Amino acid sequence: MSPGDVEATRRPSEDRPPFRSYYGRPVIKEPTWKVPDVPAYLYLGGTAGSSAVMAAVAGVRGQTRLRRVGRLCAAGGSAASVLALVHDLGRPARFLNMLRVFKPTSPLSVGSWILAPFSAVTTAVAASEVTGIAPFLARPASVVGAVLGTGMTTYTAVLLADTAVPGWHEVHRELPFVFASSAVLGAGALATALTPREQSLPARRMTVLGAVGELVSGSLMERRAGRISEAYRTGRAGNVLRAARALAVVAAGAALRAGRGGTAAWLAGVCGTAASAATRYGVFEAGRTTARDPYYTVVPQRERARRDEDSPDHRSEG
Amino acid sequence: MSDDALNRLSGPLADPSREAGYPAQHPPRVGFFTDTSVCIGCKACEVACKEWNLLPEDGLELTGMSYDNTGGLGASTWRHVAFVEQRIDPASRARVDLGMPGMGGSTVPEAEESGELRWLMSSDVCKHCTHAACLDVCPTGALFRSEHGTVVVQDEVCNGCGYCVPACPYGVIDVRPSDGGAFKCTLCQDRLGEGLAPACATACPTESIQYGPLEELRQRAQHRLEQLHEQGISEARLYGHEPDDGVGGDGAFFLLLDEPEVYGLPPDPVVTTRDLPTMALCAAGAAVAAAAAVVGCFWGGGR
Amino acid sequence: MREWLRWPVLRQITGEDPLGRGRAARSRRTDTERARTAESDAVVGSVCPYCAVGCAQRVYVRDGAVTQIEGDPDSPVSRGRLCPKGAASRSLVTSPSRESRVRYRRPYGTEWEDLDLDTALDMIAERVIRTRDETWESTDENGAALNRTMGVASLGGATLDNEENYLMKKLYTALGAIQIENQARI
Amino acid sequence: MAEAHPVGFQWVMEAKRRGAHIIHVDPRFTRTSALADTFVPLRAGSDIAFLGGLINHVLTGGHYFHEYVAAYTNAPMIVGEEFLDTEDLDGLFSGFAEGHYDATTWHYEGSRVNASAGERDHWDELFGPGGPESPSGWEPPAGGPERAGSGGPVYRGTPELDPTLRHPRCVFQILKRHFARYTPEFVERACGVDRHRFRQVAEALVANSGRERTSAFAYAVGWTHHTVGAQYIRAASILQLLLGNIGRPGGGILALRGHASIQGSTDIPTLFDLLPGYIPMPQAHPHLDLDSFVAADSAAKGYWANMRSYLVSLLKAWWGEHAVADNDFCFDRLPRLTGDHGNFHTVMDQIDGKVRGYFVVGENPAVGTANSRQQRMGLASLDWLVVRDLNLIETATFWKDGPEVVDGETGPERIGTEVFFLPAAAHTEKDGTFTNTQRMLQWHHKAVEPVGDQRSDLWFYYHLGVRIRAKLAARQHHRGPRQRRRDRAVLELTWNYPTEGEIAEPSAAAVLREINGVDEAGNALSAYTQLRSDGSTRCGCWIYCGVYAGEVNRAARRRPGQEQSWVAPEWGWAWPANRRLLYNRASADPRGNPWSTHKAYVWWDPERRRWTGHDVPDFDAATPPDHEPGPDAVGPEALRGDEPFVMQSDGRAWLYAPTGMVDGPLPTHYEPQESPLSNPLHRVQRNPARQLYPRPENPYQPSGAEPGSEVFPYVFTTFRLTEHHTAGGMSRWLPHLSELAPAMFVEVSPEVAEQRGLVHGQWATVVTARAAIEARVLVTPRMRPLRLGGTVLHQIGLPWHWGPNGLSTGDAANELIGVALDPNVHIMETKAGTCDILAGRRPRGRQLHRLLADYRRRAGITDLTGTTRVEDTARSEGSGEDEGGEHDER
Ligand SMILES: Nc1nc2c(c(=O)[nH]1)N[C@H]1C(S)=C(S)[C@@H](COP(=O)(O)OP(=O)(O)OC[C@H]3O[C@@H](n4cnc5c(=O)[nH]c(N)nc54)[C@H](O)[C@@H]3O)O[C@H]1N2
Ligand SMILES: Nc1nc2c(c(=O)[nH]1)N[C@H]1C(S)=C(S)[C@@H](COP(=O)(O)OP(=O)(O)OC[C@H]3O[C@@H](n4cnc5c(=O)[nH]c(N)nc54)[C@H](O)[C@@H]3O)O[C@H]1N2
Ligand code: SF4
Ligand code: SF4
Ligand code: SF4
Ligand code: SF4
Ligand code: SF4
Ligand SMILES: [Mo]
Repeated sequence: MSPGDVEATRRPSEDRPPFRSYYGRPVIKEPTWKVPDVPAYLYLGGTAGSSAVMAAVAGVRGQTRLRRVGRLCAAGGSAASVLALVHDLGRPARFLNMLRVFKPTSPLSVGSWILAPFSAVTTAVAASEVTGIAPFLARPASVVGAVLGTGMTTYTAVLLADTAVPGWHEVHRELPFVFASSAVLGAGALATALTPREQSLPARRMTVLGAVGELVSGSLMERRAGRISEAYRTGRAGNVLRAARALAVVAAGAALRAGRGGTAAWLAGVCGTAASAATRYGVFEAGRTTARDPYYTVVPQRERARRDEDSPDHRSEG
Repeated sequence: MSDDALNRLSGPLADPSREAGYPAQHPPRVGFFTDTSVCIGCKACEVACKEWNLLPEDGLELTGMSYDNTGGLGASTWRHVAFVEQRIDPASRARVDLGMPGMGGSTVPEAEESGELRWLMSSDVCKHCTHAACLDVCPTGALFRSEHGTVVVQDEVCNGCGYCVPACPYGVIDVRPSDGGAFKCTLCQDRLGEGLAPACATACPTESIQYGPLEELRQRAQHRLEQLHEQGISEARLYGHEPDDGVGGDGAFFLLLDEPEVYGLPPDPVVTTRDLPTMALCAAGAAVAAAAAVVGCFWGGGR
Repeated sequence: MREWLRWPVLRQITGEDPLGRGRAARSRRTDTERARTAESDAVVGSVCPYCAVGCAQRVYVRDGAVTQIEGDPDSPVSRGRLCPKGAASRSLVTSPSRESRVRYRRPYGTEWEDLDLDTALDMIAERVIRTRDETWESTDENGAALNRTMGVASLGGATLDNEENYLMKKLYTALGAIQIENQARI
Repeated sequence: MAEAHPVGFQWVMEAKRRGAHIIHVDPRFTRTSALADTFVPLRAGSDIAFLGGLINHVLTGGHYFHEYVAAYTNAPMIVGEEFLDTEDLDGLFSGFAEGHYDATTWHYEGSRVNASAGERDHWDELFGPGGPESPSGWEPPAGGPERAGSGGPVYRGTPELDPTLRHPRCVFQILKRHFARYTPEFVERACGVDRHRFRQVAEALVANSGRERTSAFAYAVGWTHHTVGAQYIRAASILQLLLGNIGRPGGGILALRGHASIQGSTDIPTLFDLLPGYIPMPQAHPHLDLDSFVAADSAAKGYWANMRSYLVSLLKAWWGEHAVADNDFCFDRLPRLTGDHGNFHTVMDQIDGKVRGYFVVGENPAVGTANSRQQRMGLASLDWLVVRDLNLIETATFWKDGPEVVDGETGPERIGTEVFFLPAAAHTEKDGTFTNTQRMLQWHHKAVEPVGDQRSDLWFYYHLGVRIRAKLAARQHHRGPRQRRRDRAVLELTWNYPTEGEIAEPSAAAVLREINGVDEAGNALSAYTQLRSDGSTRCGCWIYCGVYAGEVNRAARRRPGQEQSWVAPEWGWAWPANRRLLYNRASADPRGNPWSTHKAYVWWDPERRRWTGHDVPDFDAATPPDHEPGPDAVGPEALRGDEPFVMQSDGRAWLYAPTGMVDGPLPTHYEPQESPLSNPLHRVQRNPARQLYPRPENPYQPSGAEPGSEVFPYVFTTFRLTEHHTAGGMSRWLPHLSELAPAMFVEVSPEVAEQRGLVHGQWATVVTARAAIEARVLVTPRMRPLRLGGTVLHQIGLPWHWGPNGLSTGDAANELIGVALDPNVHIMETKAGTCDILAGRRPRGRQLHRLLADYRRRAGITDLTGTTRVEDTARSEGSGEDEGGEHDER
């Protein structure tokens, strides 16, 4: 690997312009975040967030079974996502330092300030749900949880996008929609499987809507990603995302039929969950790929710089 | 929002320390001007940094990348000297990157005088960005802006979340697996307090690393650039010195003799938080849409 | 309570660093940390032990140990700079790989053994005396005085101090040893 | 220079910033080349041809500095009729016989010159027959220009001169003829430097020399590690003198010396042939007493004329009140030399069982010395070995894990050496002075106590001396009269240094003060001019006299550079007399005015009637430029007022060395001991006077046109890395250095890689007649093939820092190198050899030996290979009648 157009020679099949680099080494650092911790955290947080919203609405609507599932999923998901996050820390004992400051510029800080009360509230609500203690407090708490849960569905998208990783940053507009859809799909799928058929219609709808959202926003994201989309189409990330799309289609299809049979509900549940998780993991992988390969950093930046040179007093705003 | 507030995320910012809450009479912003045209690749900077900061060894691996066996900046290497071997076409002064022949299985050129050789050496370091993504995204406040305008990690605060790592557009900061914390150049925060110059700059035999108040360094760099251009070294260029670049200008900037990516530097880095408002908006929009969708799914009260 | 007041979030709200990027985020350690050289018991003038450029060094000492070695900016030779070797001098002198005990290997021995310094010195003195006696050359075949032993030789000197070389040369010459050599030959 | 003297290189960068043109001449493109304005790749071992080309350019183009040359050099001296040049004898100077030169025919007309140290070619004249004998016909007499830091060879009588420089036998004309064939075309053929580039260099150099400008040359072991190494430096001196670049600021030939105190260990020599201050060690001779020794060695003129004072003061420093005029100041206690007792000789004597005990004090020959296997064989043949070092270096552990042990060739149970490893104190743990490459003594203060058994070498030698003296004293009544007589040299030695602290560390300051010297009253002397030959002064090293002037340790002065003039006289102390630039009288013209105002350094102030300037004048400050010595004047007083080279016996710099060099009065291009090429200049392939040691463990390879030389087609050179230090004892154990250059490698061009199928990053094996080593391959365009006439020559580069111990390990390059030495200074040729290179790791054990045997067989190597002194007449056309053939010894 030399500084120079080795990348081009190494993958002649790709339609890549020649570019220069330092022995083919990455320009930016690959995230140190571990698999499965972080993809799981992304999935769980989103799912818990959407579940909380669903639970609150169900509570208002008096759909107690759906509410119960939503509350438990929100609590379980948020607790698990906290665990995944803590487990990923280099120094887990210092988890609480997340609340040492409130950094509006840090999605992880904002996220932590959301996640902490969210997991506290959802856990309390779930405890009340299970034990039946203080239900009168559970309802407003559940609404608070829903508000926080709304944030939960997309802050992780900002978390990824707010990095120098081209595969994430370049799609910072679309990624929240992908994650939001994925969260709806995740929560819907779980609830579809776990809620008795008679109360699961909103969940089934969520599954379908989530799946469609994922497919639409996902393809939009790829289209907008320019050169970066290569990372979403090829390699492990490409495979995972293709699988996610297929699973989403299956989940949506199954959800449409789940009104009739338990098997379909379970299928929708499993496939929807898998699709939602796979989407997060695929996005995660695509980002890592673009961090590892200097092509994704150098070429788009070169192109942008060249554009800027053409219009010097007009530096591109994103 | 006022201009000033806008500048909290990107664009020129005259006084990052002030922005970070230091009183107006804080010390001047300091940094590095690394003039790679006089670097002799001795790596004294690497060693001096490790000795001062008591950093561990970073692997005994022969990389084959010319004389660079460090590879890049990392949690245990806060200065890194890059080595690039090139041949220059005498006619066009165009540069032909050679890398290490044999590394890429390239063909062997004829044994002949095909122009002058050039061996670029350059000592890389954390840029102490005016808008430092690492700092912006750090959730614990472990990373902070110092009174000198530099960006420093507080080891006793860092919880190893690793967020700063992919945030840095220069690939500087990293987490050290052995102890889980994130590390990078502190611009010798502890030394600055005593009025000492950073260890790396102190050692550098040829003044390739120049330390000082940033304003002064920028002038010096401009002067040096003009001098080199006068000498016909038209490929000399400054990198990271402009306050209106993607990161609001680097606290540590460079004079390079080739394009930045040849040295492993990004050609046009942008602080990721510049797009934070957009991201926040999109995220809020998406979240609301998702919540609305969920609510909508209950529409009609279907059971 | 005081600790609580140091909570950066509070300081963010009350101070001038609402975004928590600077002053508010500082830890107590950051506020009190000093360069370790500032806490030295002594700063000693020295010279780089590697090469003949002779860069001047400042050796910082704390509690009887070297804590840092840096170039001395006062030197008209080096102006405070050091190369990577000179910069690694602290590691050199504090290296855990440095031997601190006498090692002894008996003839045909397969392992190192311990030996105390005094005994070692004594044994070496005995060997010098014995070898000198056994290999003494008074005159050559023409009767010219030789006054020497060819049984004891010595190598090294360029890493040593002048004073050390002087004592070596003086003692060896008095003992009649002439095969005294150092790196100047290579 | 950027590689091995990086901090010194800051001044080169400073000069460059101010417009200096930097030229780097090296077989390899290095970090220095990267910063140079011009890089000149040349064939390793061909610098005399290159420098000779420059000399020729200067002479034929009339670019020399006429006034300087005529007044300050020996250009006008007329050489005797008997002298014949290599141009006359096809590669030999007159006087060659039996492997050495008899220098009688090189002398000036009407005078006699003889070397001050060691070289005893006139002893018979002085003392009658029976002079020193060389133990082996292969070696030149001992001694040589190690003393050149101070006095030159001795010179007597008044030679004829021709100030017009036109006499056909004047040095200037000889020089012209000698270098006439060093044309750009020849340079191209010998060095592989194309004539265009050569002209560029020549023109740049000439343009930057003369009255107003000066050029400096810096060199180190790229020039000295050759079988004609000393003559490389001579060639540079000739060039610099012709251009008027010596003794002037910004000029000179700067020897970038090696270790922290390599200069000090030459001044106060732990060297066999010298006493402190470059006084020669006496040779064995039946009638040698102090007077005859001084008569033979001191000069009539210049500062060497006072050698008796220096020597007597030294003897007084050593034997104190026991040294009196009646016993010749104990002169007869000095052991006597009988030839070359240099390290290589000693090691071969070890192998042959002649040396029993060995102290290795801060050196690592098992890695750092050519033919390191031979060094280890020597170690393994000793009765006892003392190693003092910081780490357990290869020299201390050879019996346990040396390559021969690992390969199963021998084992600990077969090595009888008793080994004492004594941990040494580091520089921070002791007081003392290093003398740097600028002859400057700098004191380092003890900062901390050493740990455990770690002790300074000062402690060790002091206490060893105390112990030996005590034992001998206690045994006196058991010892015979002759033993008692010889013991007196030890027992009466002044050995009473004050000690301090728990470990009784001797005072280094007291030792330095003894080196400086004291007068009768015991007060520190302030200048060597105070030394007396009557025994009233004591001085351990005359050139260091003054370092303790006024009872002040001047080496410890650290007045900040910023607070002084640019010469910075108050930082440390430089010998002699704190003079920072030697021969600085030459910075002024014969009348004492600076050659140029902006190059003014020292000059004659006619008002104050004194020499003055930025530095301590290299001249008696009150001697006016027009001073004419009286007919009976001796010593410094015998120098004329316009003779700046005050240590030389004629006050002039020598373009031509009528004596002092054992391999010729002028540098001539010879091929290295092992070279793929035939000498393009002469029939004589290699330096005929080079020192060789053909032994089973030290075979030589065929060269040039000899059959078998094609088996080793590549030229290799060895080099240093900025990241490591020498044999690695101070770098391979340190993580922060080891990681920067973590493994032994070999630099090859893409062409060599292709020829031999070497893969970047993978292993290669380098083979010579002595050994095969493995290294990782670094394919780099920085190694470039050279075109010499019709042939393309490939060179490979080997760093030599590695060995098997420490954090970063690898094979030692010195395994490959045979022992072939420069005859003047006995320095090994490490910079130019031939080898083969193969892809893959080297075989081990018996297979390795098979590989080497195979190579030796293919190359037809015998005991005699490479030992020819003068090539067969048959090989050259013409000049068949000369003496060459009959001098071919084997
Ligand atoms: N970093 C570092 N610095 C050191 C040392 C060290 O080990 N490491 N060692 C110290 C010591 S002991 C010494 S003696 C000095 C030595 O200092 P240098 O002499 O500078 O060191 P080398 O690298 O051995 O050789 C210098 C150059 O000579 C080139 N060369 C080889 N053959 C020839 C030739 O025939 N002609 C010419 N013109 N050049 C040739 C080599 O390619 C190499 O680049 O360095 C001292 N400084
Ligand atoms: N092929 C090849 N071989 C070469 C050369 C080359 O260019 N090419 N260069 C040659 C040259 S110029 C040289 S100088 C030699 C150098 O070769 P060596 O002198 O053998 O190598 P060093 O590693 O410097 O060994 C010095 C040792 O002294 C120890 N030491 C340091 N300080 C002290 C002290 O205060 N006291 C004691 N007792 N020990 C101490 C160090 O730990 C180290 O082990 O190598 C020569 N060998
Ligand atoms: S270069 Fe990277 S690590 Fe350094 S301040 Fe900028 S963003 Fe932070
Ligand atoms: S790893 Fe440490 S420094 Fe980096 S963002 Fe996390 S807490 Fe901050
Ligand atoms: S400023 Fe200090 S911490 Fe930063 S690279 Fe230099 S020596 Fe290392
Ligand atoms: S210390 Fe200076 S010259 Fe040496 S590598 Fe670092 S920047 Fe370059
Ligand atoms: S710092 Fe480097 S250049 Fe200076 S004396 Fe030490 S080894 Fe030599
Ligand atoms: Mo050396």
